[in-house]
Amino acid sequence: MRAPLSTAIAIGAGIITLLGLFIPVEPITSLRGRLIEWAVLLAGVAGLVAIVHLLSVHWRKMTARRNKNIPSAFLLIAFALTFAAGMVLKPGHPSMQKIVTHIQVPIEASLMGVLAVTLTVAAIRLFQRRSGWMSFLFAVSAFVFLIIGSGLLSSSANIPVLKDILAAVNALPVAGARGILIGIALGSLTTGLRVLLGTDRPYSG
Amino acid sequence: MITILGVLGLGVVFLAAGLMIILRMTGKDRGQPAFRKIAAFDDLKKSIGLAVENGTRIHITLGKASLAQPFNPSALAGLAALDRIAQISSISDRPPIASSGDGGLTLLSQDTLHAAYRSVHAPELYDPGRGRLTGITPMSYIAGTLPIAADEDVSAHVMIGNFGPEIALVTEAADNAGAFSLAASDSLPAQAALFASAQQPIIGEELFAAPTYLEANRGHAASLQTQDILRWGVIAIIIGGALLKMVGVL
Amino acid sequence: MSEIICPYCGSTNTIDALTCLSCNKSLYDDVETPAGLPQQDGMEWLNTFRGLESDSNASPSTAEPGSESADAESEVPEWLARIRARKVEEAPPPEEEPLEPDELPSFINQDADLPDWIKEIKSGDIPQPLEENTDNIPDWLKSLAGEDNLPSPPAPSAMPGISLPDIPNDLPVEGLDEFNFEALTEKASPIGPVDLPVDTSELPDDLFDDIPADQPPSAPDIDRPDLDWLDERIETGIPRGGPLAQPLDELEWLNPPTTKQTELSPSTEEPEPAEPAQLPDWMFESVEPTADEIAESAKFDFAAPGSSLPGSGDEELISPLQEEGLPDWLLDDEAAPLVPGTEYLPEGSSDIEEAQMPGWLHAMRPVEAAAPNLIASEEENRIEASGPLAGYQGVLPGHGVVTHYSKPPVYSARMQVTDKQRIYATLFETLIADETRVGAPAAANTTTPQLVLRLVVGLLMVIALLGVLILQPGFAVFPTLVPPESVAFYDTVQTLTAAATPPRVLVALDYDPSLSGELRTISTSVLEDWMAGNSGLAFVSISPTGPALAAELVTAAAVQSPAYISAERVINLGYLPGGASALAALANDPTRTAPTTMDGLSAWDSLLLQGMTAVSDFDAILLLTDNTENSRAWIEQVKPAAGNAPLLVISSAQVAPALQPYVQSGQITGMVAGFMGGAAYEQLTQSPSGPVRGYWDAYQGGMLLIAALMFIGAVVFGIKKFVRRNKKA
Amino acid sequence: MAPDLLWTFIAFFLTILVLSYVMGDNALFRLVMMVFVGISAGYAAVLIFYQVLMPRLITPLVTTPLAANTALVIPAVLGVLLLFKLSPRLSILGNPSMALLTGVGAAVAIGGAVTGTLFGQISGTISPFELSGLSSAGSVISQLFGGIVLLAGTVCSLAYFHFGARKKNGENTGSQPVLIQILARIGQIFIAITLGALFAGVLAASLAALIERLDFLINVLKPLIS
Repeated sequence: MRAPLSTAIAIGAGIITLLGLFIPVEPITSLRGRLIEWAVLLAGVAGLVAIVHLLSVHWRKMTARRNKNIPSAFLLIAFALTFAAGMVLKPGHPSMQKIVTHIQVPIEASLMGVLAVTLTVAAIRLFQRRSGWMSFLFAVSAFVFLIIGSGLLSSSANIPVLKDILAAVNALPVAGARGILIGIALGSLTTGLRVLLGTDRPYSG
Repeated sequence: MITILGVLGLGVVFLAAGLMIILRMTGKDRGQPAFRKIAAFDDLKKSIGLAVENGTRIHITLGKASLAQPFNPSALAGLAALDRIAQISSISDRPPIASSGDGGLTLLSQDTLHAAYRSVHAPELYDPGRGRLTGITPMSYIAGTLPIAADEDVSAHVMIGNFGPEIALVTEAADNAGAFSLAASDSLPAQAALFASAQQPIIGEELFAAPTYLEANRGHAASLQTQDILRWGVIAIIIGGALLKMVGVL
Repeated sequence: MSEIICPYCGSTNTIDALTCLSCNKSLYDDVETPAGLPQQDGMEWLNTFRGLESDSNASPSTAEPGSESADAESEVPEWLARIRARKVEEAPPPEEEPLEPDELPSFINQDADLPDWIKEIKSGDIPQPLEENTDNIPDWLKSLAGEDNLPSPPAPSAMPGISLPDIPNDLPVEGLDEFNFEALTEKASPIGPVDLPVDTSELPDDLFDDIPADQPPSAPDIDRPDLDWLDERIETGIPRGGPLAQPLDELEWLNPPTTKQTELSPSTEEPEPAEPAQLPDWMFESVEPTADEIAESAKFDFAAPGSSLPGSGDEELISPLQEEGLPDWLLDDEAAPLVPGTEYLPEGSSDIEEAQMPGWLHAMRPVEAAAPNLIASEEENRIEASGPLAGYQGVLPGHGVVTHYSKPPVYSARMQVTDKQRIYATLFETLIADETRVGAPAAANTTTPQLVLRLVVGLLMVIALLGVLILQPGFAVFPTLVPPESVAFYDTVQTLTAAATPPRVLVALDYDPSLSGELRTISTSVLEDWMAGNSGLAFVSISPTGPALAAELVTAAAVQSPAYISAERVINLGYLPGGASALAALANDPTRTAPTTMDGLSAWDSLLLQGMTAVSDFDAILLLTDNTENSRAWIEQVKPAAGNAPLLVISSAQVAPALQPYVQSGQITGMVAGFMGGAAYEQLTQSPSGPVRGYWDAYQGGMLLIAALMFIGAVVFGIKKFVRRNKKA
Repeated sequence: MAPDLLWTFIAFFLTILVLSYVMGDNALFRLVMMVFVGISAGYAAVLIFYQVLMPRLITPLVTTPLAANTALVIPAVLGVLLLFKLSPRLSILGNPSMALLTGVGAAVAIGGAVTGTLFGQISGTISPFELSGLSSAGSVISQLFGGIVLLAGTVCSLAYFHFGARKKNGENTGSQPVLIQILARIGQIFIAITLGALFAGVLAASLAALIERLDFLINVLKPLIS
C-alpha cells in the first residue's frame, strides 16, 4: 500500500469529522471541531507554501536563460511591495484597504466587464460551435431570460396574465437546477467516500 | 443531540460506502461495467493522444475550491483525472501542467503528479513547477491561468473543479490559441457560461465521471455505479414522498 | 459528420451506429469482439484516438498476453495431433475438406484480436479461397503424401502478410539459425495476414521470392497451425529456447523442402512470369485485408498482364513498396555487402561463406537488391576487349546492361477494388479524418474571424453603453411588476426598521471584488434604508477582501444618511478563515469565532453587540452574495441557528436562478437579485434617484443589445449550417 | 496630488488597461494581470498571517503556556511539516499534513452534500405537495400543477445523468433502456432551460460590472473635461 500513514490519517480524520456531524455527541463533536480548526490552519499554511511556490516559479521564469519572462518581475515586485506594506501596516489599515478598493476592484470588475463581451461572442457563436436541440433550447431560454431580465416585460403591469406567466417561467429553471444540484450532491458523496475508503489518495505524492 | 436527520444522513453514507465496496469487489468478476457514451470524454482522449503525438502540452486546471470547504469534491474529481492524464501522457515530450487557485489544491496537484509518475515508473518526469498556483483569489487565479493558455503551447485544456463564470475567459483564450477545451464545474453559473464557451462542456455530475471515463481504477467505476443506484433511490424517495405528502401522511 | 455505409443495403449510417438504420442489419455483424477482454491500462485511449475505438480491444497488441498464450496452448495440441495423426496414418490430410470456420485454427477464430476490417475480410472472403485451394491441393498433396518425412508439403504460396519482418526484432538471430525460416514462409497461409498487426504492404516483397514457380499452390490450412503457434509466440514474446524450442524441434521435418529449394539453380535469367489465370484466387484475396493495400492497389494491379505475382518467379518480383517504406534493418541489409545464398551466387563468388547468411534473412532479401549486384560482379570480372579501354577490367558495358534488364513491369493505374474494399477504404479515411479533427480544431481556422467578431461586438457594446451612460436618453421604463421575493424583502426591512428598538443586523458579505460594482449598486439603497432606521450593522465576511469591501459599502451608503453615526452603529467583525466551514462555527458560537473587530478590539463587548451571544440574537441576517455554494452554506448552516430571524439575500443576477429553490422553500425570506431586483426595490421605496435608476437605461439597452446580437448570431450561423448541410446532401 | 486622486487615477488606468482586452490580448493587459496576481497574493499572504496564523496558532503558542495549548502542538507540527513541500526531495514529509487536510475536507464535503443539498433539495421538491393549508380549489390545482412540473423536471433531470448502459454480449453498447432515454430527453429540456436562465443571469451580472466600470471612467473624466 502506498503511503500507509497518510492514508490512515486521512481516513481517521475523515471518519471522526463525519461522525461528529451526524452524531453530535461528546467527545466526537469537540474532536470534530478541533479537526476542522486544524484543517483551516493547515489550509492557511498550505496557502503560504503555495504562494512561495508561485513566487519561485515566476522567479525561474524571470531568470531563465532563454525566453526571459519580464512580466514575472512585475509580479514579484507587486507581491513584495504589497506584502511588505501589509506586514508593516496590517490588513485593517486604510491604505491596505485602498489596495483592495482601488487596485483589486477595478481590475476584477473590469475583467468581469470583459466577460460580458466574451459571453456575448460565445452566445453569438453558439450555433457555429455546436448544433442540436439542447443548444437550441439553451439559446431560446437564454434569449427569453435576457428579455425578462432586462425588465422590458416587467414594465407592462397592465397586461393581465403577464405576472402569472412570468412567475411560471421563472419557476421553470428551478426544476433543472434541483436535478443538477442533487446529482452533484451524489457525486460529491461518492467522491468524498473514495477518499475516506482510500481509493483516492491524492496526498500520497 | 442525535437527530433523525443525523441518523438518516449517516445511513445514506454507510449505504453509499457499502455499495461502493460491494460493487468494487463484484466488479472484479464481472469486468468493466458499461457506461453511456459521453462525447466530450471521447474527444478528450483523442486530444490527449494528439498532444502526446504532437509534443504539445495538456493543461489541467482544478479550480479555486479550498480543501476545507464543502464544495471541494469537484477538485478531488479533478485530481483523480489529473492522476490518470499524467499517467497516460507520461510518454509525451511535454508532461502536463496543473494549475489551481488554492494553496492546498496546488500542493495536492504536485503530490498527484508525483504519485502518477511514480506509478508509471518515471519519477524523473516529476517537476513541482508543473503543479502551480496561478492566483490565490478567484479572479487572480483566472488572470494567472490566461498566460498558460496563450504561451505554453497547450493543445488541450481540461478544466475540472469549482470555478466561477469567469472561467469563460480561459476557454476563450484556449479557443483563440486553437486548443481543445473540456470544462466541468459544480457551480451552476459556471456551467452555464461553459456551455456556451467551451468546446466540450460537461454538465452537472458528469464531472465526477471524468476519472472513470479516463479508465481509472475499478473504484471509480464502482463509485459511478453507486451514484446511479443512489439516484434511483432519490427518485423513488421524491415520488413516494410527494405522494405521502399529498395524502397528508408526511 | 462521419458515416458508415451499410455493407448490405448501402445506406449511410452515423459513425457510432451499430446496426443499419435502413435494413437493421448489423454493420459489424462479422465482428465478434469478445466480452470482458481485459483492457490494458492506459493504452485503449490511444486506439480510440486513432479512431479505432471498436478495434481497440481487438488489436493483438492490446490483448492480454496471458490469455493469448493460454489460447495458444489450448490450440497447439489440436494441430499437433492432426499432423501426428497424418504422419502415422499417412492418410489424406483432413484439410482437403473445406474447413468450416469453427474448424479454423485458433488464429483465425481469434476474431477478437483482429481489427474490424480484417475480420470482415476474413469472415467474408476466406472460406471461399480455402475451398478453391483444397480443390487444387490433392494432386501435389497426394504426391507428397508418399514422402514419409514430409507430413506437410512445402507450400509455394507466399505469405504476404506474415509478420516475419518482426522476427528479427523479437528473436535473436542466432536462434533463428536453428531452423529454416524459408520453410515456414513457404508454408504460410494466405489467410495469414488477417492475424497480423502489421500492415502487409510494408512487408518486403522478397518474402515471396523463394517460391518455386513450378509448384502449384498448396492448401495453406495444413500449415496454418504451425504459424499459429509461431505468431502467438512472437506476439507474446515468449523467449526462444523455452516453449519455442519444442515446436522448432518438431519443425525439423520442414528442412527437406528447404534443402530442395536451395538446390534450385540461381538464375539471372528472365523468369517466366506466371500467367495470372493460373494463379489461385486466394492470392488476390490475401491482398485484400489491409487498407494500405487498398490504396496501394491504385498503382499496382496484381492481376494485370505483365506483372508478376508472389510465387510466380524468383527475382522478377512485384514490389509496390518503395525503399522508404522498408524497415531500417532491412535497408541496412540491402546496403550491406551482398552475402547471397548459394543459390544466387554466380560463379566466382562461391568463396563467400554460406553459413553467414541466416535463412530468414535470405528469405527476405530483396531480389532487386541482388540482381544489379550480380550483374555488377560480372561486369567487374569482364575485361574490355576492344576500343580505347581495351584491357581494362570493370568497364561499363555499352550494350550488356540492356540485355540483363528486362523491360520494367507496367503497373496498371486502374484500381481494382470490390465494393467492400471501397467501403473500408472510405471508413479508414473517415477515421483518419476524425483523428485529425480534434486537437487541430476548427477554431484554429476561424481564429481571425473570431477575433474580428469579438472586436466588433466589444466595441459595439462599449460604445453603445458609453453613449447611453453619457447621454442618459431615458428610453427605458422602470419595472412596475415586482417579483414577490423583492416585495417580501422590502416588507421585512420596513417592518424591522419601523420597530421601536433599532434592529441589529448581521450583514454577511460574501462577494468578490469582481461583482462589487453590481452588488454595491443594488445594496446601497437597502443599506440606506437600514441606516434610516438607525439599525446596528455587524459585518462579517468569509471572503478575504470582504472587510475592505464592507468599509467601502458603508462609506457609500452613509453619504445619503448624514444622521447615521457609522462609528457607533457599524462594526466590522472582519474575515472568517475557513470559508464555508467557518460558518458552522459561527452558527454555534459567534463570540468565539469572530471575537474581535478589524481593529483588534473586542467585538462582543462593544455597545452595539453587548449582551449578544448567539446568531439568533440578531434581528435579521442580510446576506450579500455572488456565490451559490457559500450562499448554500449560509442558508443551510447559519439560518437554522438564527431562529426566527429572517434571512434576507441581496444576490448577483448570476446566482439568482440557483437560489430560487431556497426562496420557494421559504429558507430565504426575501431576495433582491441583480439590477432587476434592485430596480424593483427602488420602485417599492419610490426612490427617485437610486443608483440602479441611474444605470437603468444602459442596463436595459445592453441586455436587449445582447439578446439581439445573440438572435442575429443564431440566425446567421443557423442558416450557414443549413446551407452547408444542403450542399453536402 | 492628493492621495485619493492618485488612487483614483491608478484605478482609472487599470480599468482602461484591462478593458483593452476587448480589443484583444496585448502586452499591457498581461502586465496588469501579473501585477494583479502579485498584489492579490501579497494581500492574501498578509491576511493569512494576521488573521489565521497569528490569532489561532502563533499567539496562543507564544503567549500561553504550552500545557494549556497541547492541542495546538499538533497543527503546529503539521504546519511545519507542510513547509517541507517546498523541497521536492523532502516533500514527502508534508504528506501527513495534506492527508489530514484532505480527509477532513472530504468529510466536510460529504456532510454538506448529504445534509445540505440532498435532504434540502428532496424536501424542497416534496414541499409543494403540502395541500392541506390551501383554501380554494384554484390554488390547490395551481400549486399541485406547479409541484408536478417541479417534480417531473427534477426527476427527469436526475435521470438524464444516469451513466449505466446496456451490455450486449458482454460488450458496452452505450445505449440505455427506453424509459431512461425518454426521461433523459425530458430532463434535457429542463437542464437546457436552467442553463439558459443561468447564462442570462451571468450576462446580466457581467453587463452590470461593465456598466459600472464605464460609469467610473466617465465620472473620472467628467471633471477633467469640464
